[in-house]
Amino acid sequence: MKCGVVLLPGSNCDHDVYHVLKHSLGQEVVYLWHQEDSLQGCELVVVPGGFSYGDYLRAGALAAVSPILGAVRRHAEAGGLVLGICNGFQILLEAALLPGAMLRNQSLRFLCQDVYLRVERQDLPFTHRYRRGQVLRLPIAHAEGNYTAPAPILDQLEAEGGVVFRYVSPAGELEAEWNVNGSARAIAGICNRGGNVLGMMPHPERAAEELLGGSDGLALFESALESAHLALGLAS
Amino acid sequence: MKARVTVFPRPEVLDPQGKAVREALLRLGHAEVADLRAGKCFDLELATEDHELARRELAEMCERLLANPLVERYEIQLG
Amino acid sequence: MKARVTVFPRPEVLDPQGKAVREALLRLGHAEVADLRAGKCFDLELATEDHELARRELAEMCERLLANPLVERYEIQLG
Amino acid sequence: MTALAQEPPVSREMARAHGLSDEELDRLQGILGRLPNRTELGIASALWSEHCSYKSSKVYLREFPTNGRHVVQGPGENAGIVDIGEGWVAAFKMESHNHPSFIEPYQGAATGVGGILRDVFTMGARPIALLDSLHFGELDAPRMRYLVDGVVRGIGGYGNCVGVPTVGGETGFHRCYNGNILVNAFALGLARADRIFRARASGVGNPILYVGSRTGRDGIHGATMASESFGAESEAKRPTVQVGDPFTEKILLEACLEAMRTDALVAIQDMGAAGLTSSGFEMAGRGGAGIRLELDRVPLREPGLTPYEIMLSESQERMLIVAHRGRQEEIATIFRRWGLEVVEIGEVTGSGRAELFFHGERVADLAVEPLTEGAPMYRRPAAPPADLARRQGAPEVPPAEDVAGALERLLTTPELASKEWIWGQYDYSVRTNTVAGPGGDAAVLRLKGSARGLALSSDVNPGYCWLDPRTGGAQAVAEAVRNLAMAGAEPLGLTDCLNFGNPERPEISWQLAECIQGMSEACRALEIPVVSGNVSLYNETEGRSIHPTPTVAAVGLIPEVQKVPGVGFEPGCKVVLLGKDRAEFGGSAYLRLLFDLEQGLPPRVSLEAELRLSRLMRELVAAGLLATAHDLAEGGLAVALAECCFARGVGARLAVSLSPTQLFSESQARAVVACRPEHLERLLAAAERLGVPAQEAGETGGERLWVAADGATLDVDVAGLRAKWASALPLALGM
Ligand SMILES: Nc1ncnc2c1ncn2[C@@H]1O[C@H](COP(=O)(O)OP(=O)(O)O)[C@@H](O)[C@H]1O
Ligand SMILES: [Mg+2]
Repeated sequence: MKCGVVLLPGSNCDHDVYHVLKHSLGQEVVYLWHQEDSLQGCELVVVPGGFSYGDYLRAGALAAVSPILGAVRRHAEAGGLVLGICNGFQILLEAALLPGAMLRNQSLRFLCQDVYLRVERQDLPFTHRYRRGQVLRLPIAHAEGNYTAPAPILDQLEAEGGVVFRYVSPAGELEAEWNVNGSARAIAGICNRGGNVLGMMPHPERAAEELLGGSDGLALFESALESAHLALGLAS
Repeated sequence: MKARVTVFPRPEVLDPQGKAVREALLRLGHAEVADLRAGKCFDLELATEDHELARRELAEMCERLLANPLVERYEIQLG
Repeated sequence: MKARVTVFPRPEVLDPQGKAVREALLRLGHAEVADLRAGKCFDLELATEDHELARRELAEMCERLLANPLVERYEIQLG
Repeated sequence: MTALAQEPPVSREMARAHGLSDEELDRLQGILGRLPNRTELGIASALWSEHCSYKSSKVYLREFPTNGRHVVQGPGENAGIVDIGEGWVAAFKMESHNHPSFIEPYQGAATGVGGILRDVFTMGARPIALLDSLHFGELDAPRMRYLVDGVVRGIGGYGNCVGVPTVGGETGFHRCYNGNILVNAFALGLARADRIFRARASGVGNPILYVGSRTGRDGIHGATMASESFGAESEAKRPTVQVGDPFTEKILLEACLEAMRTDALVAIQDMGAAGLTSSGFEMAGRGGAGIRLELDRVPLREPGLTPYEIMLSESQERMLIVAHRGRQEEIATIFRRWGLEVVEIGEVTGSGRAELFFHGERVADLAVEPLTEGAPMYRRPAAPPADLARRQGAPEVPPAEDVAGALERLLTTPELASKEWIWGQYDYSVRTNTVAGPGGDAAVLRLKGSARGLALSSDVNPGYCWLDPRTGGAQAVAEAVRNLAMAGAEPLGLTDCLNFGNPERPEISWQLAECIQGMSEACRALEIPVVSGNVSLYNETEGRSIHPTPTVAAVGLIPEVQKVPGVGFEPGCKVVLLGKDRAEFGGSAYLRLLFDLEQGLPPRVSLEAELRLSRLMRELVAAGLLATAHDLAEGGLAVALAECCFARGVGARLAVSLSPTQLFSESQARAVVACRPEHLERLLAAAERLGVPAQEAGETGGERLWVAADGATLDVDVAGLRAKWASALPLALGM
């Protein structure tokens, strides 16, 4: 399947996503240059992590107004799969493809560590290979991952089942201590109403091989690929 | 024309940075700091002398880019 | 008493943020932005009504914490 | 008025203010056949500064072994290069940013990382790893907590943004750094063996391109400025500290690597210290060519910079490129696509001279070779310090009456506490190669598309070096190699950063000479050549010098990265102690941190024993026999065992035939290993065959670390002690 990795000035997890899709999962992968306005027919688009535009202004703000995001928006509106990881998540928020905003981590420090995530929905294109309630161990590496939104928006998000991952203890419990960046309602990842756009702060691409300390993230990509295949099968 | 835009977190939004700065000031002995919010500002040089136009353009810049209306408020000063 | 402190990179110091923001504004069609510098600001509530004292205290806060005098300049507004 | 006419005339006072001695000015005048103008004086003083010319250290640096079967590029280029096989090479180097970091910790440390990354990617190598070696003063010293916080934020701020993982480093605290902290940054990159670039200008008529950030007044030599009188209006022109922009660096990195994939590029050099001056002259000097630059074409951040300022500015994120004539547009297109400025500012000539023009006026004309290769070189008087005998006198070692208490006190000093507060702010997993990040012995990186991996370790024990620089120098190399061995890695090469005081003082020159001697001996014996390095002298405040600190960063190759053991105990394993203890306490953490005593001879370094241990470790790792491997360093056996327990929260029950105090002895060439019981015999047999003393000591498991020594037993709760160890540093920092 054809996958695209968006390349913005300052993206730095682009190679990592490319590696997983191409070498671990054997897919066709292309880079999508920020100044282009087309996705070249990609079915899965990943907006990778990094410091697009140096994180200036607000993380993701400047990337959100780049030409490629226009193409990503059209793809998302047409029901195409879009995955934003870390800075990619911040960009999707700034582009209003997902609701909410990011604040700096409560500690005001960059955090690089493993976190535990509870899968809140397994009926999505990105999560159907997980079990609901399953606890995943994935790495985070960010300074601005403290998710927030006005309470009515959060309520609506919850009501619509938009919360996909939450920070929890290794046993799967909601505990403040494990919500390392202070996110509202321990939110680590959310999707849009259609479930085809997912944004998350942790890095599934960094947890796709046992050699690197864990492979809980691999199934997320596998889910997405399988869903895209299914969708393709249905369409044709 | 010169213009200044200031952007602050909305009052109902948590301002961890402001809080941390205030605490640091208290530690340094500045007990008189009752409250502190941390924001951003931009000094612009605009190629126009038309105040009304400038104000309109700046408001648009703020809505679209300089501020995130969900969590931030902005203020525009001209001149 | 209310006070506002604004902190900008010194004119001779690189301001990559200002540069990036200006370029994005140009891309969005705001060709009138001839120059832009990005800075920080702080809105404070001080438990004093003595202007002179406030000014002195604020200057010290800036020198010690709010600004880095080596690369930044600050401005204090009272009231 | 012309640029030249505006310059004040050159005098001896002005030369001295530039750091040039009277003899050096005479030498410069001899080379020129006339008095230099101020721009030329500025250029020469930068080229002949200690930083660029290595004038006080060159005579000693020649001692280093720089050849070996893996060496592709030794010292002299932007970075050293070793062959890692399968068509790939690794380029690496370490550099100091001590002084700037003390003035402005965030920007100082950040630009240190930026500079070392540029050194690596100018060789055509994509940076894949950073290490940082940090030495701070006592936390209660003025500004020290601020410095620690700023430096750590600066390193993270830059490395995280560029997307190069900081996979390891070291952090020490000692009062000798109260007025002069050390920030040494190391970077390593990978390149195809047939795609290496060098900084050698060649091809008369080839255009010289300037790319990257604009030139501002940052970091223009402070000494020079002191020679001018400042009016109120020149206030704004004061030299500023360098400000880094990692975002531009990241783009520059990508654009450079892309440009290097064309054949349009002849040479490339970053503008580091002394900016355009050093990059221009070094490129011309190495290539045996000349250059002609039109300085008015250099893109400026603010108007009004003089040729002098343009040549000496240290603005960051800039590169100089020599292109093949006629193909410069190809290169320019790539840089512009990445949003970077490219300007042709001159060309390569055959004159052997650097000819600089400003709006058509010739503002400097200097022969390249006499100023670079022919820089002054000094063998400064060297003599051991007067109090050496007292320093080295055998110390009184107070016995450890309360072993558990002593261990806890050691583990909660900043020196031996967990450094997670530091490395947890660094992105160590980006690029998805990090098999073992910070927190263990060597950092381990896998090589994508290969079964192999790289091991990296940076080490030095300044206390040992202060007591006996020769032994200390050897120990730094030995410890780095030992750390590689824990990952089963074969040493490929090392880089160093020699941080010392003022070499004009005989005892400092002596320290430098002795350290280099010791390092060289160790490099030869352990078969690890020096391929790059950096010297930082004059690290002293108010006449008080830092301890000699020759930081070493070693790189090794792991045949099968899958087999690397961790430092943490797993339950149900047999623990074996390798090496022999000799009750050595000179310079030990035990004496220094618990009794404030820095005295005695540091532990003996037996290079043969180190070599045997390394061989054994490589064999054991390759055979897949080990579950755990951790070498012994500061704090000796007790601290090493505690760290093995902390990593996974698994205890051990052991018995050793050592006095309780000896649990803290720092004899070298030792390690703790653990294996499944069924592998024990093979492990012991291999140790015996390779001549490494090995002692089975007990078993892993449980929640306590229990060690029966002669006459006393250490018995601690792993989780409880771990919690104290883990929180000690942030607690001490108040963060
Ligand atoms: N400044 C730092 N940056 C990154 N990692 C660090 C830093 N300081 C210490 N570490 C990590 O902490 C661990 C312990 O460091 P150290 O005690 O120096 O190890 P060793 O004694 O094995 O050389 C190592 O993994 C090292 O990489
Ligand atoms: Mg070690």
